[in-house]
Amino acid sequence: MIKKTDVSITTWILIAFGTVNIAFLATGKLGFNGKGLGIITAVAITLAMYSFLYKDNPVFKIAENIFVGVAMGYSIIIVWFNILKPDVFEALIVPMFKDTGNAPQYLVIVPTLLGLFMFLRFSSKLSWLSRWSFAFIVGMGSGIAIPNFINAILLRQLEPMLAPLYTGSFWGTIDTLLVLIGVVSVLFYFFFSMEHKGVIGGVSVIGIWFLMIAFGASFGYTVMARMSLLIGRIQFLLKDWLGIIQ
Amino acid sequence: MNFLKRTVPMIIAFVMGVLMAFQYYVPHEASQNLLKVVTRWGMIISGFAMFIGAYSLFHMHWNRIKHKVSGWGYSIFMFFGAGIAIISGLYNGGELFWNDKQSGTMFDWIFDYVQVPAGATIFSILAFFMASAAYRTFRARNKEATILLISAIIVMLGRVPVGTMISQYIPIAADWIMTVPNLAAKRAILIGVSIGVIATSIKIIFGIEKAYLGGGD
Amino acid sequence: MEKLLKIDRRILFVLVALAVTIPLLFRFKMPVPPTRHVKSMYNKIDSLSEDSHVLISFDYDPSSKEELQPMAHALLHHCFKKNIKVIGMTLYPAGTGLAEKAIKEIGKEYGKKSGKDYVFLGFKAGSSLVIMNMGEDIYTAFQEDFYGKKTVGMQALKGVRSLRDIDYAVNLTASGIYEAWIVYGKEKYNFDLGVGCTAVMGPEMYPFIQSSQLTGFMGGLKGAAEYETLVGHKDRASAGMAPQSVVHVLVVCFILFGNFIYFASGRKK
Amino acid sequence: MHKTLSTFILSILILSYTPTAFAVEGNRLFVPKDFQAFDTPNDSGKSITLRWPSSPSESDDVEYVVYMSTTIKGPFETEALRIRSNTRYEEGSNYSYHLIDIEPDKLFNKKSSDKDVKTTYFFKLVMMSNLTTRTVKKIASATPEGNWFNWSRSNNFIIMIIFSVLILCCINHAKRVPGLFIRKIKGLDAIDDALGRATEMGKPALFVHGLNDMDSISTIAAINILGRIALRVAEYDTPLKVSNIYPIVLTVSQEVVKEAYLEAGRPDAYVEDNVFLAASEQFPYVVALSGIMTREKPAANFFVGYFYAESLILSETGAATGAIQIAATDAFTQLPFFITTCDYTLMGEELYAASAYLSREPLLLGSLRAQDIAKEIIISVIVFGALLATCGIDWISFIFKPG
Repeated sequence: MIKKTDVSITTWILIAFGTVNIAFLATGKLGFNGKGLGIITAVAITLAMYSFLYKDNPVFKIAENIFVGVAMGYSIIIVWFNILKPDVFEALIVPMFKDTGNAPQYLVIVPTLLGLFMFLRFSSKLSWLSRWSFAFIVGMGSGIAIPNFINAILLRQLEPMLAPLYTGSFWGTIDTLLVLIGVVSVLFYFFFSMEHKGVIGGVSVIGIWFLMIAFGASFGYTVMARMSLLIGRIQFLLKDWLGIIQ
Repeated sequence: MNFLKRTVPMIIAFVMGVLMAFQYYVPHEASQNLLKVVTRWGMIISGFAMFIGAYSLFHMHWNRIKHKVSGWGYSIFMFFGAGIAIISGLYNGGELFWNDKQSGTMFDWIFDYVQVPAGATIFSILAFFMASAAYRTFRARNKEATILLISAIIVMLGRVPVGTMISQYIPIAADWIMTVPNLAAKRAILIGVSIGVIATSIKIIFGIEKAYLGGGD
Repeated sequence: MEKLLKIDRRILFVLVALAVTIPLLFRFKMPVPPTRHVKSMYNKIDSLSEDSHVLISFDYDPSSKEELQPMAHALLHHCFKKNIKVIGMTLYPAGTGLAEKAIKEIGKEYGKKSGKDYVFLGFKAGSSLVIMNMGEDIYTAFQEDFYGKKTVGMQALKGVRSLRDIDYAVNLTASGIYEAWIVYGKEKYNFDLGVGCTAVMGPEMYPFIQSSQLTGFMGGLKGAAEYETLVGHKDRASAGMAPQSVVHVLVVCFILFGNFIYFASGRKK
Repeated sequence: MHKTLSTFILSILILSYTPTAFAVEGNRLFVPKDFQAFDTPNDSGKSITLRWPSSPSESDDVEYVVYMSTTIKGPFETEALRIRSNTRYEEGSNYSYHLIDIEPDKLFNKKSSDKDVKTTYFFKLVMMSNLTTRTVKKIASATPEGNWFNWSRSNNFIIMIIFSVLILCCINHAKRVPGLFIRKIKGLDAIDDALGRATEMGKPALFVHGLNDMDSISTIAAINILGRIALRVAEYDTPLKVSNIYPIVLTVSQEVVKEAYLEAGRPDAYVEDNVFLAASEQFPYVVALSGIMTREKPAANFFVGYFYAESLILSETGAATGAIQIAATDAFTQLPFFITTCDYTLMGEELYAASAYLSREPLLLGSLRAQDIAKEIIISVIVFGALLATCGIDWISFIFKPG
C-alpha cells in the first residue's frame, strides 16, 4: 500500500538531500574523494534508518538488510584475518608445505578438527560429531566457571558484607546496615521453597522495594544511554555533514 | 553408535569439566600449561563457531528467496551487503587475503561509512520510543511501579548537570540511591545469578543438563 | 484530557529531536564536575610512570559507539600524553575497526608509532578463554598483532609476559563481558581493572566498586564527559551534556504529565 | 635563642615518638635481627618469599636492598629488590614483619634449556640510608618449587564439593519424592486471568519468545510456560499466536502447542500457522510484532524469555493497544520497562521457578531447591558474619576469605 503523500514526501526528501550534497561537493565543503562520498553514504544510511520513525517503509528495510549483510561479512573477514589466518593457516598449514623457519604446530589440529565438526551440525547424518565440539567447549567453560565464580563473585562479594557494621559515623553505619538488609531481603525474595507469609513475607516485601529502587536506577541510566546515542548521531549530522557546529 | 552419539559427548564434558575445575586449585606449572593449551584450543574452536551464525543467517535468507516468502526481495540486499564486504575483504586492497591485512582499503571504507552509521543509528531510534513510552505508558500503575518511577526520576535528573541547578540535593539523593539500595539489590542479584551459573555448570559436568547439546537422538 | 494522551507519537518524536538539536546549536556550557569513580580511574592512570603498560579492551561494536568511543578517545589522549604504552585489543569482531581508528588517529596526534609506543592486537573469539590465555601468556593468545606483525620482541610489549605484568587494564564494554574481565582476569591474574561502560550497565558496577574489584568506572556519555574534563580535552562528550540535560528534563516532564492525566482521568484501562 | 629552644623541645617531643629519626640522627642503622627466604607456598614454582622483622630505623630515607646470587660465596651483585624501608609490611603482622615475593628467574634471565634444573638462590639483605650502609649477617637461601595444591584456596574447594553434593542430592531427592514444594508464583494466576479475558472478548492471545536460542535457560523456561498457556487456551478455545525468531525454537514450540491441544482433547483446533517465525533479526522482529499487535489487537500479550533493547518497543506497542500484558524475563536490564508497561512481571529467577512449578520436572525442582539452600547458607553467613564482626569476632570472615 503506497500512499500518494508518502511518495511525494520521499521525492522531496530525496531532492533536498541531493541538492545539499551536490552543493557541498561543488563548493568543496565535502571533498570528491573517499571521505566526502563516505560521509554522504553514511548520512543517507542514517536518514534511511530514521525514516522508520515515520513508519516502517521499504527504504528502512533495505538499509537494514544491507547493514545485517555488511556486519556479517565484516565479521567473517575479521575472523579470517585475526584467527584463522594466524592461528591455523600460518601456524599449521603453511609450514607443512613451505619452509617458513617455524615448525608446524601440530597441536592445532585438535581444535581445527573440533571446529570443523561444528559445521556438521547442519548435516543430518554426522550432526552427532558436532556434539563433541560443544561438549568440549561447554564442559571446559563449566569447569573453569565453578571455582572462579565462587572466588570472584561469592567470596569477594561476601567479603565487604562481613565487615563490622559500625563504620565510625552514624550515617555511614545506617548505610551499611541498609545494604545488609537490602542484600538479605532481595535474596529472600528469590527464595522459592517457602511460602511468602509472616516474617518471610515481610522481609521479601522489603526486598521488592529495594529491587524497585534499583530498577528505577537502571531505568534512569537506560534513558540516559539511549539519549546519548541519539545525541551522538545528531552531532554527526550537524558537525561532520552539515558543518553547522564546531 | 549410541555410544559415539550420546556417551562420548558426556564423557568429554565430564572430563574437561572436572579437569578444569581442579586446575584452579593446582598452582604447579604443569597445570598452568594445561590451562594455556586448552584455552588456546577453545579460542580457535570459537573462531570456527562464528561461521555457524553466518551459515544460519545465509541459509535463512536463501530459503526466503527460494520460497518467495513475502518480503523476500529484501533478502537480496542482505546478500548484496555481505557480498561486497566479503569480496572487498578478500581482495584486501590488491594484496589478496592470504597476505597481511591492509588498512585504508575498500573494506575499511564500508565499515566506516556503512556499518558504523547504520549500527549506531538503529539503536538511537530507541531514544524516540523511550520518550514516547515515557509519555504514553510508563504509569505508576501500582506501588512497585511508583517507587520505580520516583527513583528513576531522581536518578535521571541527578546524573546530568541540570540536576544541580534544580536543587543541590538531587545529585546527593541520586548518589545515595546508587550506592545504597542499588548496590544492595544488584549485589543480591549478582549472588543469586552466580549461584545459578555454578549450579548449571555442575549439572552440565555431571551430564544432568544436556540442553546445550541440542535435541534429537 | 484523554485526547492529550492519544496524540500522534510522531509529535513526541519531533519534540525529542528538537530537545537534542537546539542545545547543540546554541552551545550553552554546562559544568561537568567529575564524580569520584571517574576520578579514581583518572588518578590511577595519572599515577603511572612513563613506559608503564595500559591495556584497553574495546569490547563494543558500532551500536554503542556513540557512548564508548568518546571514552576511548579521552583515555588514549591521557595515556599518550603521559607516554604510557597502550596495548589495544577487542573481543568483538566489529570492535576492530573502531578500536584501530581511535588508536591510530590519536596516536598520530602525539607522534606515536605502532609496535613501538602502542600495539593493537586485534580480535580473538572466545571472550573468557582469551582473557585466561592472555593471563598465562600474551604471546600465545596473540601471536601476531592486527597488522600481522609478530608480537614476540615487540618494543611496545617490552617487559610484558602476561596480564600479571599489566599496570592497568581498562575494559570498555557494552555487555556483560566486564564480568569475564573481573572473574577470569582481575581476580585470577591480579591486576588493576577499570571499566568504561554504556550507561545501561552503569548501575551494575556499584557492587564491584565497593568490593574494590574495580578501581573505578565511567558510565555512558556522562562518564566520558567527566574524563574529558579531567584530561582537559573537551570534545563530543562534553558538548553532549547540554542536550543530555535538556532531553532528560523533557522525559521527566513526559512521565509526570502522562501520569498526571492518567490519574486525573481516573486510571481507566 | 627562643627559636632554638622551641626547636629543641619540639625535636625531643618528636624523637621520643619516632625511633627512626633518632637512629638516623645517630648515624647508625639498626638492622633487622633475622632474615629468611623460603619457597613461596601455593605457587607455580617461580617465586621465593623473603621475610624479615622490622627494624626501628625504618623511615622514608632508608632503603632495604636485597642482593642475590646462585652460590653462597657470592658475588652478590644482582639486585633483587630495592624498597623504601617503611613499606611492604606483612599483612596482619601489624608492621612488625616485611614479606615480599620475588621471581629470581626473571632477574637472572634463565635459559629455557635449564628450566628443569632446580637452582638454589642465596640472598643478602642490606639496609641503606644516604649516610651509611649496613648488611644483615645472615645469608638466606631457598629453592623455588612448584606446589600441587593451593592451600589458600581450600575454602573455595570445600564450597565447590559441598555445592556439587548438594545439587546431586537434591535432584535425586526430587526424583524420589515427586511433590517437592515450591511457593506459588503470583504471576501465574495472572496468566489465567488474562486468558479468561481474552476468551470473553473473543480476541487472540499473543505469546512472544525472547531473543535467545534453544540452548539458553530462559528459552527452555519459556517453553515450559508456553505449554501451560497452550493447555489453558485449548480448554478455553481462544486462538493463540506464538512468535519465534529461531527455527529450532519454532519447531519445539509447535510440538508443545500441538501436544497441549491433544491433551485437551481438541487436536482439530490446532492451527500450525499460528506458531510462526516472525523474523530473523532484532528489529524486523519488533516491526513484525508491532504490526500484529496493532492489526489484530490481541487481548493478552505474554513476553517470555530473554529480551534485549526491543523490550521497550514491544511492550509499549502492546500497552497502546490496551492488551493485558504479562512479562517474564531474566534480563535484568530490561525489567524496569516491563514493570512500568506490563500488568504483571516475573522477575529473574521467578521465571525459572515458574517453569519448575509448572513442569514439575524433578531436575528443575531439585536444582531450584539446592540453590535455595545455598542462598539460605549465604544469608546466614552474611547476617551472623556481620554481627560477629561488629562484636570484633572475625573467624567467619576468615573462613570465607577469598584465596
